[in-house]
Amino acid sequence: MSISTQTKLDMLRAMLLARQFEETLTELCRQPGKIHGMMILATGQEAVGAGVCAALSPEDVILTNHRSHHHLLARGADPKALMAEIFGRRTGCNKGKSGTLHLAVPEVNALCTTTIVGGGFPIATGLGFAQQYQKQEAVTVCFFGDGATSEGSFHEALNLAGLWRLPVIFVCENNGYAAAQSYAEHTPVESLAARADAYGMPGECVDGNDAPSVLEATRRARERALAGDGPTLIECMTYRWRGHGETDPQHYQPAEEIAAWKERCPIARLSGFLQASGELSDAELEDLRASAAAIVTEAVRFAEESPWPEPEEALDDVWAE
Amino acid sequence: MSISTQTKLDMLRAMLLARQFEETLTELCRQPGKIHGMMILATGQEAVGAGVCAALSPEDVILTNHRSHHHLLARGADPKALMAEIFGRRTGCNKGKSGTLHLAVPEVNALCTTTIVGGGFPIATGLGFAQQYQKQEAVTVCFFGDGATSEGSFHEALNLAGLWRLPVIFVCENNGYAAAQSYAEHTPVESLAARADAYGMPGECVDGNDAPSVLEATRRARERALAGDGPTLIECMTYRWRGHGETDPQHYQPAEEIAAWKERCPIARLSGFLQASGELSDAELEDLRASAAAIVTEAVRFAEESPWPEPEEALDDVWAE
Amino acid sequence: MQMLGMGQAVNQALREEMQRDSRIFLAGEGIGVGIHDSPMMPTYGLLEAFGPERVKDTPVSEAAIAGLAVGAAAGGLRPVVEVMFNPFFTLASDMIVNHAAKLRYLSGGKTSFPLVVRIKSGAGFGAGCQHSHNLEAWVAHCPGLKVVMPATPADAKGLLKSAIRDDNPVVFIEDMGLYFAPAEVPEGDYSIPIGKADIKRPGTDVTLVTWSKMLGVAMQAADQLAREGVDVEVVDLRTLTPLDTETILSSVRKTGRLVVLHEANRTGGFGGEIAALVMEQAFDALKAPLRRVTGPDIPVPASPPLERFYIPDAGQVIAAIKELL
Amino acid sequence: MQMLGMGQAVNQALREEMQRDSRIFLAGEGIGVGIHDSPMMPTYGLLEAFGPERVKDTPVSEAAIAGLAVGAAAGGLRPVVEVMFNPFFTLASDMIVNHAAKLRYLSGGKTSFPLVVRIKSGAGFGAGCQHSHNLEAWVAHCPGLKVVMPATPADAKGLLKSAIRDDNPVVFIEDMGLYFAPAEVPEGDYSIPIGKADIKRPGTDVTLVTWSKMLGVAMQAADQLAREGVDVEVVDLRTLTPLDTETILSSVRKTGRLVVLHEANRTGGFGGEIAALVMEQAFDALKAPLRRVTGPDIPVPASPPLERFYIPDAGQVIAAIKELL
Ligand SMILES: Cc1ncc(C[n+]2csc(CCOP(=O)(O)OP(=O)(O)O)c2C)c(N)n1
Ligand SMILES: Cc1ncc(C[n+]2csc(CCOP(=O)(O)OP(=O)(O)O)c2C)c(N)n1
Ligand SMILES: [Mg+2]
Ligand SMILES: [Mg+2]
Repeated sequence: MSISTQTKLDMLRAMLLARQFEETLTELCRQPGKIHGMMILATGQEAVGAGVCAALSPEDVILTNHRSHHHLLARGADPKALMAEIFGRRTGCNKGKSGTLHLAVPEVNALCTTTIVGGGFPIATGLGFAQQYQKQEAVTVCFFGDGATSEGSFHEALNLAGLWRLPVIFVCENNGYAAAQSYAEHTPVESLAARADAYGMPGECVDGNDAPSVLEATRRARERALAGDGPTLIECMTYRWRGHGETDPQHYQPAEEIAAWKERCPIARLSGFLQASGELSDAELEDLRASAAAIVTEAVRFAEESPWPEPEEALDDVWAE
Repeated sequence: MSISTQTKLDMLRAMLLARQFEETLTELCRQPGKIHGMMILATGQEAVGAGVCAALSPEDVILTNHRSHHHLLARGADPKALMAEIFGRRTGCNKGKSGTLHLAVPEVNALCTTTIVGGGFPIATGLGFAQQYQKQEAVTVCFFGDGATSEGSFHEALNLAGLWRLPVIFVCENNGYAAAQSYAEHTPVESLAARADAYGMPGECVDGNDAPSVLEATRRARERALAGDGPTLIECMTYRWRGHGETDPQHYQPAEEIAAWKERCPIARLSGFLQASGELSDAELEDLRASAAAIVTEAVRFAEESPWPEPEEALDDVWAE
Repeated sequence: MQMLGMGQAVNQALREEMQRDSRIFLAGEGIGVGIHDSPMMPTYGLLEAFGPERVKDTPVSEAAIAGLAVGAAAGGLRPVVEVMFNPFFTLASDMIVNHAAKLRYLSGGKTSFPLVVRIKSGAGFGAGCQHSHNLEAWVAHCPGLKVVMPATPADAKGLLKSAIRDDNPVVFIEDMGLYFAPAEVPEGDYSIPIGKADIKRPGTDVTLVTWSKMLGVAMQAADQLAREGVDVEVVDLRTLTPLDTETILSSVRKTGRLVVLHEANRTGGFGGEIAALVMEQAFDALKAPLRRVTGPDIPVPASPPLERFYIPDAGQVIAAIKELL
Repeated sequence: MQMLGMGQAVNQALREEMQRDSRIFLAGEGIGVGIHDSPMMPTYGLLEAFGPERVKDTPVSEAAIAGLAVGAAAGGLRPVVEVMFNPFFTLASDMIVNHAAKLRYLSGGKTSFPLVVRIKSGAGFGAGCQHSHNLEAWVAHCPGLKVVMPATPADAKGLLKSAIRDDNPVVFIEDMGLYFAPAEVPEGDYSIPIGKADIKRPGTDVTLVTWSKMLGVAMQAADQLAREGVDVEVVDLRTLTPLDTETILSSVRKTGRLVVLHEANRTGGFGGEIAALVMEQAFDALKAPLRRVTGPDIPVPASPPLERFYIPDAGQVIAAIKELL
């Protein structure tokens, strides 16, 4: 399977946007009173969202978690609506009910998002089951972290997905940490992908900072799913540049470790590759950066100028009519 | 490791007692009004309880489930107190609070029993942790069925036990069914023992109808645990001769399948072996049978003659003082 | 009219609804091939009727079953899943409480989760407290979930239809004791609205609020008291949330006296909610203290005399009512 | 006297108890190495003080953590485990409700499970309903569990010591909002009995029953009303089960009026239990209807104005009390 220049540029664009979006959030968190609640960023992990989403078609469903911005932006969610939600404004994609942690964007088939670690697994099997039941030409992607694989729901859901051959792609974003706990402190085996064996599904480990590798693994898994061959577990090896959240001083992450991974920046990697191959000029790269910056500036402006919800609006949206 | 004649005879004795105990319960269930509630028997699976318990020392702890009679009898629980509990009498080992489903016999280090399928896994890690923490020369055995491995608790607990190298032996009694569901209908991989890989612990599959094999596997696991090398998963392949419970008509179990497994009766196997090797005479076997029968008769008599608890005794035993 | 146990009534509702709407599927442990061979059971014969695509036997995985429902509902289906016994609700509770109930709200109303979780409940079958633990009060404390607890087969059929047609997650709790007590059930399609209590016996002297299997105990007590000249109004809630406050309040405004009867443990039971409602909104009408008749604050024991002690009976209800007169 | 936030008070209790009894160990997610660098957090510095044998950081596995406590307690230890946020209690609930609470009863009293489950709870930190969901009413509905919910750092220290020394499973719920409000805490060893409410402000006109963080709201309302000549008695439950019925009842017998204040959702909240208790046992003393001031029946929303709307405030309490006078 070859990857078109267009697709590579799309991935780069998605990564630049996510990076810009989240670095701006880092800045905003330093300004007192701007952002309320937790702020959990995926800076450095952008290739996972970009690579996976580049392999999907619009009918496919994604299910993400507390660290979702890069997934949702790569999937095409409106940055203004996301930013406004993060700011808690009425114009946010979830009217302020969700905040940054459970951003749901059904418009791009991110039907729901859960910040219960491991909560996505069983729901993904349900979404995949609905696709299988309705004979849809579509798959479900479930994004999760390495820490989430310690939850019982991982096991129950992967067992069921393997048993029923559901069209689900389980995408593990192994960033080396579950909050302050390093991988080796929470899991006694070297590879999470190898756990796929226990569920009769293929497991694949890819360089999660290389968007093309992520894309290709996802394409393979998607074809398998559409052919009726069931789920796949993809482990994307990546790294969390920032703390678990923006208030985390990251004491437990060795400085050299962070530095080494920054050397492997997924954006520099793809842009460097595209420049080397002549698919991207310096000027074009600058344009892409500028356009990402403009989009984020506009999103922040939109969010800041948006009204707060009225207090009583808290009462809405519990019940469907 | 060799197995002494004495140990083999002990295993045979335990199996004969369990068989007699449970066949008597089958009979009693046919007599209206004798037994209340569910009746779940392990007829045909006796080698698992006998083989495992023969490898343990008194300090070791066992944790069993809804199908517990053969484990508890092999462990040395008083048949009278068990029978009285099954009859719901005040003299039962749990004063009628438990009934047949959650028989707890702390006297033989069966500290608690759960009929929540999968409930034993996390508790076993806790028991193993207590042994490790207190530097005891003892292990914890967790008995469970093939169906229980579909619970999330299996995964969480085995991950933790593997991570902390807890002295726990996870003994899967794979009898081919989880209630009415056959193994292949609930698990998409051929071997449960292979799932041990996912937790960094050894997994071993043994003939669960051969008590000596079960004993030897348990001994190996126990030594590993005591040496600080952590948990082991042992899968004992066996078969449930009767329905899930005594009211189950077993429609889903092919008659030939049942017949084939009855050919592989664990008791006939061990007694035949002992007779062939000259370790057991016909007369001695008859004695063993007769003594098992006498014990069970006495247990039934004891239970039937025991008083019911007074209704208000229901209020006791909730709280420790 | 046909005489059906509640299991059969549930079965009929499932059958008719599945015929009507192909988006409905069932999932649970042993709901297709089961260990029971009885036509009194709620999913009896449905596998044969609708095939393994729509009647899904699952592994022993309560969280996966509940999550299957959540995801499938988001994906356009209308799942009806079963929790085998009420205590196992704990294992499914993250999916039901943190997901089914909240994800719509979290989306700002953009998604909905039309699913039904059927729970088999109730004491009385000798299996002890890991199989018998009435937890309806938990579910009723979760905004985003509706809680239905029918007391008669006819109500069960009509309420289950409404639950299946509802666009919200509905927890539908069936007391297994009712499976084996046939009563009249209308043939064919009808539905009973969620959120409407039913006065099963009008009366003037005291309001007896109850639900599920305890309705039978309530009616027995009321019949007995009628012979003694006491006229009890029996209000069968049928739905705990949304609660039909109007029916409760107008009954108490009429009788001035309230007894609440439930099988669940006393402390923290839903009886407290009824008490609070009445004390808030019908205080002036009250002529006497409240009495609650409930399971005691103990786990459900297994032995027959102990378990009988646990389950409230008509004698206790009669005594409680007499204290108020 | 030392001024400590509730997290620090909890920390001090843990430290002193761990020094006293080597059977005590801690387990939970991020309780050792954490993402917070603040001495205001309850387990700050304990890993350094007691080492990784006794302060166990666990994988993200709530059922395993709770089960670890159950098994370790049966095996002779005295575990204190943490549930990071109250909604995650669902994931641990089978172990706590079906096992910790019931296994002693099921054994006929032969075993005991001396363990503490600390749960961090409360709305107000902008994380939304999957992190904020007050579920104390669930736990209080489970015989075999004690439920402690301190409102002040001093109470937290003394109550946690009692919880750790108790031979029963105790669920100890800490509202995180209280971590950052220092108050006086006695130095050294003292304990406060479980099952005893505390009158935080004596008064004659109305009884205001509350617990945990809402005590602050209650005191604020009482102070304001005092200036208007209304004398409020504030009863801080401290323990939900076993409930100190005597203190509640004698207060209501004195004042004749009852307001219950809790942050949890209204329907099915523990306020109902207080209402039922009073209506059963102090009916004749009542001069006015009940008022409940609670979180509304919605999930906790994330956006600041919406979340503020969720959390009960003194204005609502004052309005409720005025309705009764
Ligand atoms: C059920 C549950 N337990 C604990 C948490 C708290 N928590 C939030 S994120 C997180 C770590 C998750 O690690 P991982 O899955 O690797 O994802 P990452 O944060 O690294 O992206 C934890 C423990 C939670 N949100 N839900
Ligand atoms: C959590 C839970 N879910 C479901 C059940 C009902 N149940 C009891 S035994 C059983 C089958 C268990 O199968 P397996 O683990 O293979 O044990 P076996 O009965 O074959 O010994 C089921 C589903 C239960 N007791 N607990
Ligand atoms: Mg991670
Ligand atoms: Mg089995």
